[in-house]
Amino acid sequence: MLTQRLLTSDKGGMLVLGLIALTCILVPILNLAVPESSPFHVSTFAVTLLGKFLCYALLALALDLIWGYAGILSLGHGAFFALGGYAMGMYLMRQIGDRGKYGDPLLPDFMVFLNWQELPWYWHGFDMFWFAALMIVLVPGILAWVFGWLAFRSRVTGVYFAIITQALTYALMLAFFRNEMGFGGNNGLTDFKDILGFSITADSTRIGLFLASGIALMLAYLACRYIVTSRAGKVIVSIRDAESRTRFSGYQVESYKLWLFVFSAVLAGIAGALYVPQVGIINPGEFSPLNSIELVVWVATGGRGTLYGAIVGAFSVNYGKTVFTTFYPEAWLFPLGLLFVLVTLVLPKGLVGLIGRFKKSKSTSKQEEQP
Amino acid sequence: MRGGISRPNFQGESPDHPLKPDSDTTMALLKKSVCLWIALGAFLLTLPSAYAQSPAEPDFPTLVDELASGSLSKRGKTVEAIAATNHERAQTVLKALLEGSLESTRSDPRQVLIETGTDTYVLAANGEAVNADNLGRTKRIPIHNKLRSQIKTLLAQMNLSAADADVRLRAVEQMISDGVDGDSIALLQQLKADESSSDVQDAMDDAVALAQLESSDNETRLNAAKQLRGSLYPEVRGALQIVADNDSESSIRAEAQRSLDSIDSKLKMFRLGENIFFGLSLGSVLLLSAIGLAITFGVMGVINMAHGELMMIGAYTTWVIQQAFPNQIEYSLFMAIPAAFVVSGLVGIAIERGVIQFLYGRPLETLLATFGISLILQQAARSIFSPLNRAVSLPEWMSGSLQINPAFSITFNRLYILLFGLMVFFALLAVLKKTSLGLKVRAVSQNRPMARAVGVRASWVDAMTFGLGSGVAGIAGVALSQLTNVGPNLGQAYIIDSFMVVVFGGVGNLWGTLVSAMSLGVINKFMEPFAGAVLAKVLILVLLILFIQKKPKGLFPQKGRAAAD
Amino acid sequence: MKLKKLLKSIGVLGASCTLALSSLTTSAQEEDTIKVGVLHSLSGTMAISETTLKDTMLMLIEEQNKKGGLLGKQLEPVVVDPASNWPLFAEKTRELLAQEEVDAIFGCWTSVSRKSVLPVVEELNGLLFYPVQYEGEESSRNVFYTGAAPNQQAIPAVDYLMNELEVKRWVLAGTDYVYPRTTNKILAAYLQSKGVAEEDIMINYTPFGHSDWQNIVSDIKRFGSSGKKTAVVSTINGDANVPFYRELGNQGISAEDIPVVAFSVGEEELSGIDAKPLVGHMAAWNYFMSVDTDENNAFIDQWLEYIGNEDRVTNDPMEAHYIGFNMWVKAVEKAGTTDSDAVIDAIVGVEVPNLTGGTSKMLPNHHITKPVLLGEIQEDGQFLTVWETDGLVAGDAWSDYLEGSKDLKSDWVELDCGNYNTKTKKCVGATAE
Amino acid sequence: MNPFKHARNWSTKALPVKDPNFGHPLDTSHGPILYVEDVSVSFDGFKALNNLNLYIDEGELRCIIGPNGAGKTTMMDVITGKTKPDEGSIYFGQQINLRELSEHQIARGGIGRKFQKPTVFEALSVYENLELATAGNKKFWFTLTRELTGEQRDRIDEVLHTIGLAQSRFNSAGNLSHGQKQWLEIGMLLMQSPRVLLVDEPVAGMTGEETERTAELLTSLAGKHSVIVVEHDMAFVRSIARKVTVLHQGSVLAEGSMDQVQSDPKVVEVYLGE
Repeated sequence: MLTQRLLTSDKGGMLVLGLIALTCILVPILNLAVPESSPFHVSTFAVTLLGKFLCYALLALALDLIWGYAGILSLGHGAFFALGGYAMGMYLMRQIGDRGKYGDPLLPDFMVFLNWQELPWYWHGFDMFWFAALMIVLVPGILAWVFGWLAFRSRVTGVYFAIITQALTYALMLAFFRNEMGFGGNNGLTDFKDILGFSITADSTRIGLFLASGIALMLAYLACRYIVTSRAGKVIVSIRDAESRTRFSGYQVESYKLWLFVFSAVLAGIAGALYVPQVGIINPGEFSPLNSIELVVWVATGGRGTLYGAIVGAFSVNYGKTVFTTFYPEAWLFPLGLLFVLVTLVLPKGLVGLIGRFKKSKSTSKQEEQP
Repeated sequence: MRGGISRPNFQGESPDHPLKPDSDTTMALLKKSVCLWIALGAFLLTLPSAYAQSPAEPDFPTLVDELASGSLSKRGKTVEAIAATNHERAQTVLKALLEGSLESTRSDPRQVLIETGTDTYVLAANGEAVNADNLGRTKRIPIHNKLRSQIKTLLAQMNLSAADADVRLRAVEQMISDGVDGDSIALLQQLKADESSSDVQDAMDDAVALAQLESSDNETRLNAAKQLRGSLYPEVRGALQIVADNDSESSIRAEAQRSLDSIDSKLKMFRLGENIFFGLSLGSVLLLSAIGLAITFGVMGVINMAHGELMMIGAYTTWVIQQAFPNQIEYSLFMAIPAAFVVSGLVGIAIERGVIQFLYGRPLETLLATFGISLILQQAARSIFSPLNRAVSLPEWMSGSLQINPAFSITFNRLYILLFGLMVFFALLAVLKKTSLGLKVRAVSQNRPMARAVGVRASWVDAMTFGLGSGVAGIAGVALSQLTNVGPNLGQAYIIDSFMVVVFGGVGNLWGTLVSAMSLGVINKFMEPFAGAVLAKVLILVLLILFIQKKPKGLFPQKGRAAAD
Repeated sequence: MKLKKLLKSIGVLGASCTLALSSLTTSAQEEDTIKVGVLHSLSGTMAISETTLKDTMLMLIEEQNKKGGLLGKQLEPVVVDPASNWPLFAEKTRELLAQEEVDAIFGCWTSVSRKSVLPVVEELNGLLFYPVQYEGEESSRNVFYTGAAPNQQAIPAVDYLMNELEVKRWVLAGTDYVYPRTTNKILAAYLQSKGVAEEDIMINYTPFGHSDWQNIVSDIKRFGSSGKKTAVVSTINGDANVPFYRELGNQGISAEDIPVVAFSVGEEELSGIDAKPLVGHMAAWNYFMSVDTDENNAFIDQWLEYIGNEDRVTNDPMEAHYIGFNMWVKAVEKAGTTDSDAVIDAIVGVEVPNLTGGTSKMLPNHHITKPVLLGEIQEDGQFLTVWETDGLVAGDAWSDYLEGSKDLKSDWVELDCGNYNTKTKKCVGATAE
Repeated sequence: MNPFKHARNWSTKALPVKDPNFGHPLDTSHGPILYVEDVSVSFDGFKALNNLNLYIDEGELRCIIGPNGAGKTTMMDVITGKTKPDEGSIYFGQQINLRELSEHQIARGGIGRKFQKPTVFEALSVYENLELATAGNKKFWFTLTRELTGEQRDRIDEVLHTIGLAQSRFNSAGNLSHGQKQWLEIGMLLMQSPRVLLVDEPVAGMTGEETERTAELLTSLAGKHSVIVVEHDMAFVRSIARKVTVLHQGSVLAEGSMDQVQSDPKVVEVYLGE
């Protein structure tokens, strides 16, 4: 019953899930079991790269949930991502212990050379993973709740909402740049040693993180499916299409938006937390409004309003980016910029929509395809 | 407009006219005193070199040629010697040296020339024009700070008797900052007798008093302290402070303290004025960068993420103009403004026709598309102009500051940009309110189908409106080029602030934009001193976010049922 | 039936996906070249500074190849664009070392990019040559710091101001990030050790790209008008400088009243500025384009010819790359292989001529010896050297003026340790395994 | 002039209602179910409503006509809580003060509204549209976790038949004809099982035959519910109207049977005046 509702009703989603599952099985084997020499070996570089993409995909999923379904465009989702990342980063910093440059058992290096005498209060507890994990969920969640409560209650919507979310992430970026904040200023948090006792550079750890990201993504996908296929999901869609009608049908639109926004923020936070140990650094740059806009573009490219579209988008754009920055280092911004324009102009439904169109034209030619 | 102007690089009167008498009688006196004093001064200054050189002073031309060669310290001595000759061209040569327009040929014997324009030279010694072609590569005669301040001092002493009162005033002030000694007192008192301008006289009094603060005679010191009450020269304040802290005579200490207090109370007032001006100036920058958006975003509902890049284009246009007319730097801006308007405007129209026209009513899509465009424009700037910043030079009249008094001055570029910002604003207001385009724009923005029905070519109006907004962005770019870097990243720095300004002011309301820009500027400037630049900005953003919660439609919302849904 | 089709398609896509992977992971095919990684941002905010260094590297490599390459092999540059995005720096480094299998990387500009690259370089045991002046407080077995450490730039500059210009009051103005923070802390400590009073030091931090300097400059003006000679030591970064100097100029502060000594303003930055308001202000570097030596003139001519633009300039980080590259070449020849460990052992002690007439030497702490020059900015955007250290200064990884670090010592030859605590007599932490 | 003026028993003070849906049964002991008293609304000076008085009886079918700008839509906005009045009071039954409630609370309370331009959720199927409108707990967590109950489904089928869309239940609402959309929207109102229906121009742009069916539908609804119809189409109004209220410049111009109002000189003047 539930599986029917979550899965078989959307083929594309199942396909994407299947692929992710497949990579989660194949990649570790190809990376660990298969010898370097063999052409089928997947290098650690590819693993970390894929791991990064998985986190991005999770982030895109989170945005698609509120933008694609509730029509709320947040240009500040990078902020939740970064906050989750910082929470994880703080845990990793505490794990370094006295292996820092200055060998201070308690203080991270950047605090030592800024003459901090003792650990700021908000750093306490992050030496315990469960606490960090809790914060990864709570901090973005609470911020989203407060912000959303203010915004939705006063019916800030559409463009205005987009712009103030942008202001939010911008303000956070400036704030985190300040060294007084105690988050390492511009350099952020880096030089991590190990996570949960495993060396962060060990291939096995990387695989572990990779798997964690993959599983997180799949679970998140199912969770999102559950929401959008529930009655609440229909309400959310109807809010997107005819907000006041929904109101007059007796729904408190604000609370729906709010809870969805919070959930999405939490997903973003988790994505950030998984991202940091794999790239090995978190710094205020992650708050930059540009990142958030780019994120929107991933979703738009993949196809907003279809959850798996977001995943497809995140993968394709970032893969393209990796390739371009390697092969056309001077000019890669041109294709990227062009992509944004073209997607909005000719692919309002994104790549997924394109495939759909292609499928339809095929199916109309072959009638028996019809279910 | 030369009224009380201090230039960053010291300005005497223009090099090509030497001392002019204002009346024969004073002239004679002046000449006498000047010779006397300069000889004296030069003697004192040049004691070491005086011995080094032959008793018979080398004549002016030789000295000038000596400038070309030898170490910096030797050059210093030569400079003093030149001043001592009191030759009529001495001042011109020294000024040229100071301003870096004194060059020497590589050929032997080296000729020393003054570059009067691009590739036009005159002989430094006698001012005869020389043919630039057969000079070969010339090389600027370098000087360093010590030498610079030395020359300034010398020039100041010469300028004490210049024709222009302002020049004399600067000269006295220069002496004050150099520190006044016994001989200068004598000279100043002498000159003051027949000084025409009261400002200069007051300055001279202050200078004398300043020197007298160190005198051994209590009476003199006391009077000096009195005299200096309310004088705003920083040096004076410093000196008084010293006296007030550790003078032997308690009465003098008290007097000095009183003078200090009177000075400080004045200073406080001026600081307030200064802060307000700073705020307004920042506001004007915000206004300029936001006002284009107020049209494209406010009136047309297009979120133009490429707005910043349109400013960038305007700034680059300024640079191109300056490259095209290297000799017209003074007027370059007046050429750049219309040029930038047209260029950015056309680019804007291209964007509108090419992309935005397909996206009306989908503001969020315009955001994505224009963001892509902004990336492309940035990279284009990198490919065309290289990623390096471009040097846009300030015209003379843009640099320097309007000196209201030694403690309070308003920088010209800021002042002009403030005025310019307001001009643009009101011009735009007029266009929207008075012209038929404006009428059509408002019609289309309020009710597209209706406007069509009454025969407005909506698409044409859209293009024009967007072009207008973009053009204004270009103009803003010209202004920015006078304040900050001209490079591919120029636009990035301003885009978010501009959106904040528009939203805060209330979309679709130009007056709102003006008010919000100015108030944000002033608030920011009053926060900075205690919050620090970064925190001030963060606080403002937070305030903005909270404000929008309270009044989602900004300061001056569009009212009525139309706005309701 | 439907489900079967679905599974089939998954299978197909899975295969294609693995293909995509292997396309990602195609390891560099064995050619007979030595690969050199160039890791400089060509887009984004840092492109303005880093693109030049990319070109410099390409020029140096081309030159080396003309000379017949290295160990009889041609050098092959591998250029990537980390796009001023710090995590991307780490990713690209991994790509260069793991995929392209380069033998050395020349790159990074900002501290944060170096910090993000560092763990990867150490993990994969690569070589990184870092050409920019930096805050010190770091020493890695795999990184060679060819830019200036604080004691090769800041301290000598302050000495000059103190002794030659008798400066009594100090404004330490910087952009709010780690380099200015550390440098200013070092300077403050140093000045106080020289008996400068607390109230005669004013420290001020501003955000990146700060463009509105009005009241900061007028504060400086006020601070400077106390009768004591005042100077500004500026660690203000890149874009914020133009508006800063313009404001100084317009508010009538000339270099004779309050000189500004900058550590981040070089010929390249000046080439993008109308230099008029800056004339007379100073900068401390280890190299000036105006230095008149044969090596330098040769280098400049070569550069202008390579870049094909008479107006381009050379600057300190370019020299750093020049030195670093030559040191690497020498070390490789000495070791007879490009293998990292061999090169790391071989390179310490290697001496190559720098462009200012001396010979720089690679020290056991992986910093190099450099001269320190103080120049005054001229109208043409060049520097007039007004003072320079007699002899070369050895780079310090750990500052002697900071609490945490003054007991630390770095020596990769004797101690094989980057941060050896001379008090506790042990190698703190474990930077590189 | 107005027989209902102050008919509401003022002694019983308004109850502080949070969600009337779960409050006590609506008290209509004095006849009217809806009291609109001395209500005024203005947008930048323009008075959309000018102390309007209106009383709707339980089960009544009331037609409201009036020239453009008479304030018909604003009146609906005020009743449904979209616009808050500057002054005046609006009571639902004896005790529920609508001014204190927000749109969704009023809707849950039993006042349904149909917009001038048919607004259904085009992305969803006909069935889902009705499903959304179904009365019941509409809190986020509830709708997230619970499916519809059996009797709710039956109710939907019932309504599907009432509005004659039974066979197109799975079609997406976007593909319905204009008329069908109108009915679907009315159906959605019915799903809320409201006490009062506000219907704004139901037959605008309908074919004659569709209009007839709508007329039947509305008349059949009256009695079970109080129905307020705003309409321009005089023929239609005549065909259904028992009692007609004429609005002009934000206040009631005339009230009574169709014939009465049409013979009223003021009304004639207003309409010819246009």
